[in-house]
Amino acid sequence: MTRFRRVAVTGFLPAVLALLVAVVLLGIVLRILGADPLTSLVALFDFGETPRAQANQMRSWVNGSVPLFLSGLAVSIGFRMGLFNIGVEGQYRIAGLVAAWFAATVALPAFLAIPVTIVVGMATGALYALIPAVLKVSRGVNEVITTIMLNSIVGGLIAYLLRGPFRDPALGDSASGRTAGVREEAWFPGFDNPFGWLGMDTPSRPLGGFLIVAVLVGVIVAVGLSRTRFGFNLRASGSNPEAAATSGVGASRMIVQAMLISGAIAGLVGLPQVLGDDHGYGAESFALGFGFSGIAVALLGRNHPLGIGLAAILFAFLNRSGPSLQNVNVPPSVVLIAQGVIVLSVVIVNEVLRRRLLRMEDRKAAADHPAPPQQGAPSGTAPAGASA
Amino acid sequence: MSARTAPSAPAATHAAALRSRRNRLLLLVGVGFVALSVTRVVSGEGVLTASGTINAMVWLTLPVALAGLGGLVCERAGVVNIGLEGMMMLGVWGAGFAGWRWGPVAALIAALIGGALGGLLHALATVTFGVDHIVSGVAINLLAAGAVRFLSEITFLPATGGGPTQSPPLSGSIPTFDIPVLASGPDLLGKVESTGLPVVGDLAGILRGLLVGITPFELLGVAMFPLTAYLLWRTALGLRLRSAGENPWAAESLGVDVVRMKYLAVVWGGALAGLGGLFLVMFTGSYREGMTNGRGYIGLAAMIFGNWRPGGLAAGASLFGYADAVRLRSQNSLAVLALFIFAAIIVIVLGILWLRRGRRLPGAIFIGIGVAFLLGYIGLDSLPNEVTTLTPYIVTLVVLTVSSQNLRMPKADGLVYRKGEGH
Amino acid sequence: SGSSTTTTTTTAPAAGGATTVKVGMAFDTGGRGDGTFNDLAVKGLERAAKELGVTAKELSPNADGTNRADLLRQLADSAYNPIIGVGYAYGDPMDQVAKEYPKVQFVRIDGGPSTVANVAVMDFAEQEGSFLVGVAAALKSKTKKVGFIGGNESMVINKFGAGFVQGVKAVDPAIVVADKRLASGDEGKGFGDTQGAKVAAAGMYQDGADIVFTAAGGSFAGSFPAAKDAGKLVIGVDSDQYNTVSDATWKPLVLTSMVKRVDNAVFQSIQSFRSGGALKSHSFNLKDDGVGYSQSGGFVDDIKTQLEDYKSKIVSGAIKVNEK
Amino acid sequence: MPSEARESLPLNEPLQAPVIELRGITKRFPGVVANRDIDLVIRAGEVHALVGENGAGKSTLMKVLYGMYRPEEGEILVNGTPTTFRGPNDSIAAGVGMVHQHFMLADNFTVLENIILGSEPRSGGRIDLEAGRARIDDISRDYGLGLDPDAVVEDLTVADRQRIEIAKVLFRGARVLILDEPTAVLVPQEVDELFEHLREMTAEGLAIVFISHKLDEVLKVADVITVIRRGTTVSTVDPRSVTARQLAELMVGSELPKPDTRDSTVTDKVQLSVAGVSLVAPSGKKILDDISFDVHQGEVAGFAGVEGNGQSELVGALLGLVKLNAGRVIVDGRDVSDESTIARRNLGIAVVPEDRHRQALLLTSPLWENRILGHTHDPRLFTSWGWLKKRAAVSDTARIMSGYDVRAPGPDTLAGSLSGGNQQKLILGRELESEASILIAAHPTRGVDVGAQAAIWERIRAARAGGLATVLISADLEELIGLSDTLYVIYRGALVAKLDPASVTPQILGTYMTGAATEVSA
Ligand SMILES: Nc1ncnc2c1ncn2[C@@H]1O[C@H](COP(=O)(O)OP(=O)(O)OP(=O)(O)O)[C@@H](O)[C@H]1O
Ligand SMILES: Nc1ncnc2c1ncn2[C@@H]1O[C@H](COP(=O)(O)OP(=O)(O)OP(=O)(O)O)[C@@H](O)[C@H]1O
Ligand SMILES: [Mg+2]
Ligand SMILES: [Mg+2]
Repeated sequence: MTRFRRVAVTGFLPAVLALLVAVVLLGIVLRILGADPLTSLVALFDFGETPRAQANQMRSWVNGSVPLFLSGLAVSIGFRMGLFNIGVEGQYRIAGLVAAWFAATVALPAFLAIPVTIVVGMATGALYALIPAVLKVSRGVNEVITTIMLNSIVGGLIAYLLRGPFRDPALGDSASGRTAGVREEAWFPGFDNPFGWLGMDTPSRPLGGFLIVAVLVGVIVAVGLSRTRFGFNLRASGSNPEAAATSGVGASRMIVQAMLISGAIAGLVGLPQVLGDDHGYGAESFALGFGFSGIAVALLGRNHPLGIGLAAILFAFLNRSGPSLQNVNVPPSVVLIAQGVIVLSVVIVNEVLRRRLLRMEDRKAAADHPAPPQQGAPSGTAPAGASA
Repeated sequence: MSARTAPSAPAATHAAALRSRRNRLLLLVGVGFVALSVTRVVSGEGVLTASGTINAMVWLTLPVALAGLGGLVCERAGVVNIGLEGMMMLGVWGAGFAGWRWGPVAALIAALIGGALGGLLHALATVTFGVDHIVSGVAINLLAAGAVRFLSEITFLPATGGGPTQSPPLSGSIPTFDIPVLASGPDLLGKVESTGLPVVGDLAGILRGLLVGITPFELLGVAMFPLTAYLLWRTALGLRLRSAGENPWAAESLGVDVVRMKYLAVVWGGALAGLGGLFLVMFTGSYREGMTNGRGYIGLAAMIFGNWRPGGLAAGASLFGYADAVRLRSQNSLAVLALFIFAAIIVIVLGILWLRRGRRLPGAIFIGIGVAFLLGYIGLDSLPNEVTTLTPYIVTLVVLTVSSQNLRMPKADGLVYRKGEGH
Repeated sequence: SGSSTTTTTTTAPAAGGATTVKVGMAFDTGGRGDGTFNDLAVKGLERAAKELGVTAKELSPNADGTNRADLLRQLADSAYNPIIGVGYAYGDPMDQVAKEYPKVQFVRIDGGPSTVANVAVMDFAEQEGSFLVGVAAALKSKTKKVGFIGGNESMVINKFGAGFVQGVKAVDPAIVVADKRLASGDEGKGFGDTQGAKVAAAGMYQDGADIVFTAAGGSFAGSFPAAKDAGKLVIGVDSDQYNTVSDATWKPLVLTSMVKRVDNAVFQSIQSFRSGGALKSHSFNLKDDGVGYSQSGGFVDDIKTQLEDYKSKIVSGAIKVNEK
Repeated sequence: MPSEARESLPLNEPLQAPVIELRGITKRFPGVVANRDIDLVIRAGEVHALVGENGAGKSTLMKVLYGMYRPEEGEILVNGTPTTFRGPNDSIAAGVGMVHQHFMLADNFTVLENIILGSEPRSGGRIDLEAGRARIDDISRDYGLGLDPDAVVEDLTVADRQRIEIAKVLFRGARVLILDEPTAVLVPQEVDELFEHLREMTAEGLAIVFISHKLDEVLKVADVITVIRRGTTVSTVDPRSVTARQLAELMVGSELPKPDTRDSTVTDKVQLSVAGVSLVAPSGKKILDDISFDVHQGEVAGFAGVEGNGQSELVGALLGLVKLNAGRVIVDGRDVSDESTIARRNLGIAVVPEDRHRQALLLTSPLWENRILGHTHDPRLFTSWGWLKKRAAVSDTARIMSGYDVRAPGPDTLAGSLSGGNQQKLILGRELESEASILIAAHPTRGVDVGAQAAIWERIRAARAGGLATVLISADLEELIGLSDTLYVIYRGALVAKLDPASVTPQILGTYMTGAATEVSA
């Protein structure tokens, strides 16, 4: 069985099949709702009447998939290492705040402003992820708990920072928490006419340029995992820590490194909004929840960057279609249900197919190599003293 | 070769071991209580041991603890369950709906059913289809979040007082009673508590908190712990269930129906999580979206903290509930600040124990931390609201870090089990 | 309110029909039927539909509220004008989208000021209304102890708290006001924390407070059972909770409510847009019935004269109520 | 050959009636016919041995008899009446009990819990622990198993676990005992002891099926021997009428290989030196007790010892997997005591760990990834910048596979789908190919059939001749004696004897290994 066929069978086939399953299940849900499944499913693909509307919908679809992708990527790094980093939520929130504050207060030459800000964000996320890593390595505290606790704690931490040090000095003390506006040179540029080549109108707002960063990070992670020593070590100690340790890959070190990388990527999740849209961190409008949906995206994408990309696009598509569904009297909750149903059916279908595949492999193994041929074993003569 | 010991002796030693374990437990509880009393007296924060606080603690603890207990049952059978949050949501919604339509008892039943359904789904995915446990759990959390909103939209929205995020109030009333003489009528404990005497007053306050405003449902919830522990550790069913979590292939080779055990455990666990949800609804008298507010996860934390044991789990959950109660009941941040003294005493005692065991470094560290807490109490005259609102999380985190972590999770926990594929 | 999420109530203006206005409304998370804020907005919208014959379109954000800007864009793209965003969370999203659609009038109900020309912020002088219910609490309290429970420490909630305290102190500086926040800073989780509200309220009642004012969104649902157990009183918020409480047995617990006439704000915005086009930001206060105290149940009839007295003083500016 | 006769049984003793008869059993796995039309007759009061190379189908046949697998064809007769086993419950009820090749014990459970599991004595809803204890004490006394019902399995030696497994079977009142490779992990004394128990049991009319790769043991204990090759019975023979050599020929069509190191290649250059290494458990128990020894180039230093006496920890100490309380490890004159595992491996330490599944393989990864595991600094596989040379890795894997006779479709096959012997050969290949100067090999041929065994021994000999310094840990004493230049005995974490393999027998070794004798000769 070639690698390619393995990927095909374990990767795409399940996704397609599962989507069909999911669609059927959703149809049933919609029936119960009293909505007409068909019109609803059509509404999913309703991008609006005017060209402008369609362009905008495309934009929000693409934009929406970026943070989901980054978050999913962050989660998957930990997952590849057998670490369950629930903490992406907290990591990207604090990272978004610190990056916003940095970009608002520190003056840098134009060509440096954006890259440095991004680095600051990543570093913050990494540092916040370092806490659970250290606690796990030094005290053996389970990372699931620590990251959950740290997610809750980050809220208060941000509140404190936004009241004190990071608060926009220009704000009246009764105004709600917000950093000063990000300096112009740190504003992340976008694409004015991203869908022109599709013959579409220009959206009312440029498409977020952070998409490039996301793709870049995705490629780096993909290559890094599959083609470098570090990536191999990471996967090895993920799939069998003891064997990895015996072969020289220390678990503790890998845990710390994996969490650092995971946190660093998490640090990117909030930046499209902070640098691209809001140009600042507003306590009331900074979007939350990507950390959790990222877990689902990572699992749906089977922890592979490409899969995560597809999963993120799918999730973003569903999020985008929430309002369209409301046009046909389908409540937005259906979107959540859809995402749950899809994740569950994808993993189930995938699991079933994977078993099939392994059996095929065994069969092939046996076919290629029928029982051992008779071969004279190299024999030693008169054992030295060893006689029973 | 192995030591050939007379068969009778070890039994005794085992019993002794258990006894010493229980004794150590009692000692710890004792120290904790005295420390708390001292703290209360020194800081003068009556709220720390006020019966009202303890009573609130019970309500805040039960949902977390029951979710954790659900997780414990699942993981003892080898199924990791981070779908607890979702199962709890289903339980909460069920309780809200049935409670509104038919009253408290129906709410109880619906909560159990709601959670159990979530568990059934998890079992189907993980046991039958061999899906990764965490994957399935996450999916269930997503699914449940959507499902309850969706169900609310088709049931509560049309009803007066209901909406897509909230149910109309429970119908019927929940019977509550106080323990006579002690907690009502002459209310002896109440009198002692009001004296504010060290130790005695605190003890009275704590006891009274546990004895007033009891509902049969609370009793049921609390009873789940000894009951579950009994079932798991004293019955054949429990032994087989746990064997599915320790070494399913061994169990299978002795004719144990591992699949059935796992199904049983996960459905049972889901039902317990749902039961936890019941108390959220009953406490405030109606369903509200987002009520679970991460308690499923916290329950999981409590379970790990408790080393997959009912006793430890209950302790962990209570700690969380107590911290939450204190920060909500206290008029200002001083009560929370006072907890520094409590923490200091505990940590220092632990440090001394380490030293007595000849372990200098940890001992020194612990005592250092303790001193730091004391200085903190003396130095600070108040805590920012950000800190006080986070007390329960910070406390849990600190305790996890200082408490030794030689955990013993079930050996086959989280492994995907396929019949006849053991090695 | 029907189970449908869109209403297109068109009563074509019979005589001298002005062009029908198409109002777009984007809700806060929780959406239509949340029993408080969103429903008040709906009330104003329905009134506008009835009296002004406008057509309307409502959209709710997804559960985590990450697509607010998209909602506004969709409404704008479907040629709705004006577009009303309910809740302060529409801050940044609305300012951005408004810049993209300079010809569309955006209206934000509640929240901080906006620098964008075509965004009109309709906020409320919560401190003034809270002042009055503070006065009511002070006059009604027998134990000389009252309590305030806030959802968090955000600007809006602080206005509630500050006004309430000033009102109480205006009557009797000796009265103790307990102040508890369910969450810190601008954290939203304090608005759905019924458990927290109940525990906090119960605590206040046990410590002798006999009236508690809960300004914490949905969390108020926790204060009622606490009051009921303790046989004490609450002060409602936003809508007149004497009429809106989901449990009839709670009615007698509602001393009064600090009503925030979101419905008026919505209606008046639509009305003046229909007649005059571009809108200006406005803070709805006691003067124009944007805020006030409710009298349902007649629990404050006996002190009505004092309340009205204070009210007129505030309206006339004789009393200045601070936001903090 | 006497063995062509289907049934050539000792005629001098009266034939017992068969308790179990397997007729024409066929069992297929995806791609494999594990059993093909197998017949087997098991009589009360006799020890019936099953021999055959790896993958011959012994365990599968026994799992069929134990009701764990349903055969596609064939029938099982219990006391002459055809019976179908729907699961272990049925076979247990029919008086069949099985001790598995790989222990089937829950480590966190007590001996008691492990034994009663599945057939718990009850009083009401509760488990009647007392009854269980009493019952186990009886069994333990009757067969001298010496079990402590309340000990936690985790803390027990393999020999103890062995006895627990047997107790499990007896507890269920089995009349037919299946023992799948029970002696693989026992020292001679323990084996003899086990055989005594077996005798007692057969004397009481129990029937015993005994599977082993150690043919001399088989000849010693068996009353009847059935040879299985590639899933079918090739013959049933009388132990008194065959030699080990003949048996081996029946099994693999070749003669029985013996480990044998011929002339010494030991040089005087010390390659590995261990000085005063000690390791103490948090409980204060000494796990490694002041261990010192040197291994020269071209020397194989064998370490004999009952499992659980510190061998694993010794390996850990050499690799730097555990934090030592005292002592130094010197590789090629360089003190590596404070170096990381990877640093040591890069200095030329190769490892064949005792548990290949847990410590040496990524079962769900392809073979070529398993080949680079632990060799990520090999310039043939990675650039100095840490880039993986995938094509090179794959081709190198193919080379090793052919060189070491690893039977699998190709480098892309998943390691998990290989049989134990082939997995072991791959591991040995990757380690020896790394131009290491030191090899640490723990149980290199455990559970590996005679054919593969010979190949592996051959490789180790060759490497030794090439100047490799080898630390060999094994429970197979003949292997130790045959391959080693120097023999150490490790007992309770200490080296209690240094012996000359030329002048030592397994029995002597055994006395040291069990602490019966302690003195350091030379
Ligand atoms: N009959 C019982 N009633 C109440 N609690 C019990 C009972 N039996 C056990 N427990 C509680 O359940 C937990 C585990 O009990 P026990 O110590 O018997 O289990 P164990 O067998 O030692 O655990 P493991 O199976 O992990 O070895 C402890 O918290 C103990 O307090
Ligand atoms: N569960 C299984 N699934 C698929 N194939 C299997 C399974 N169990 C055994 N096999 C295959 O069936 C054949 C017989 O295996 P079995 O374990 O019975 O051999 P064995 O004689 O016990 O070998 P060993 O001496 O190594 O124990 C082998 O080819 C093995 O790969
Ligand atoms: Mg085998
Ligand atoms: Mg076998």
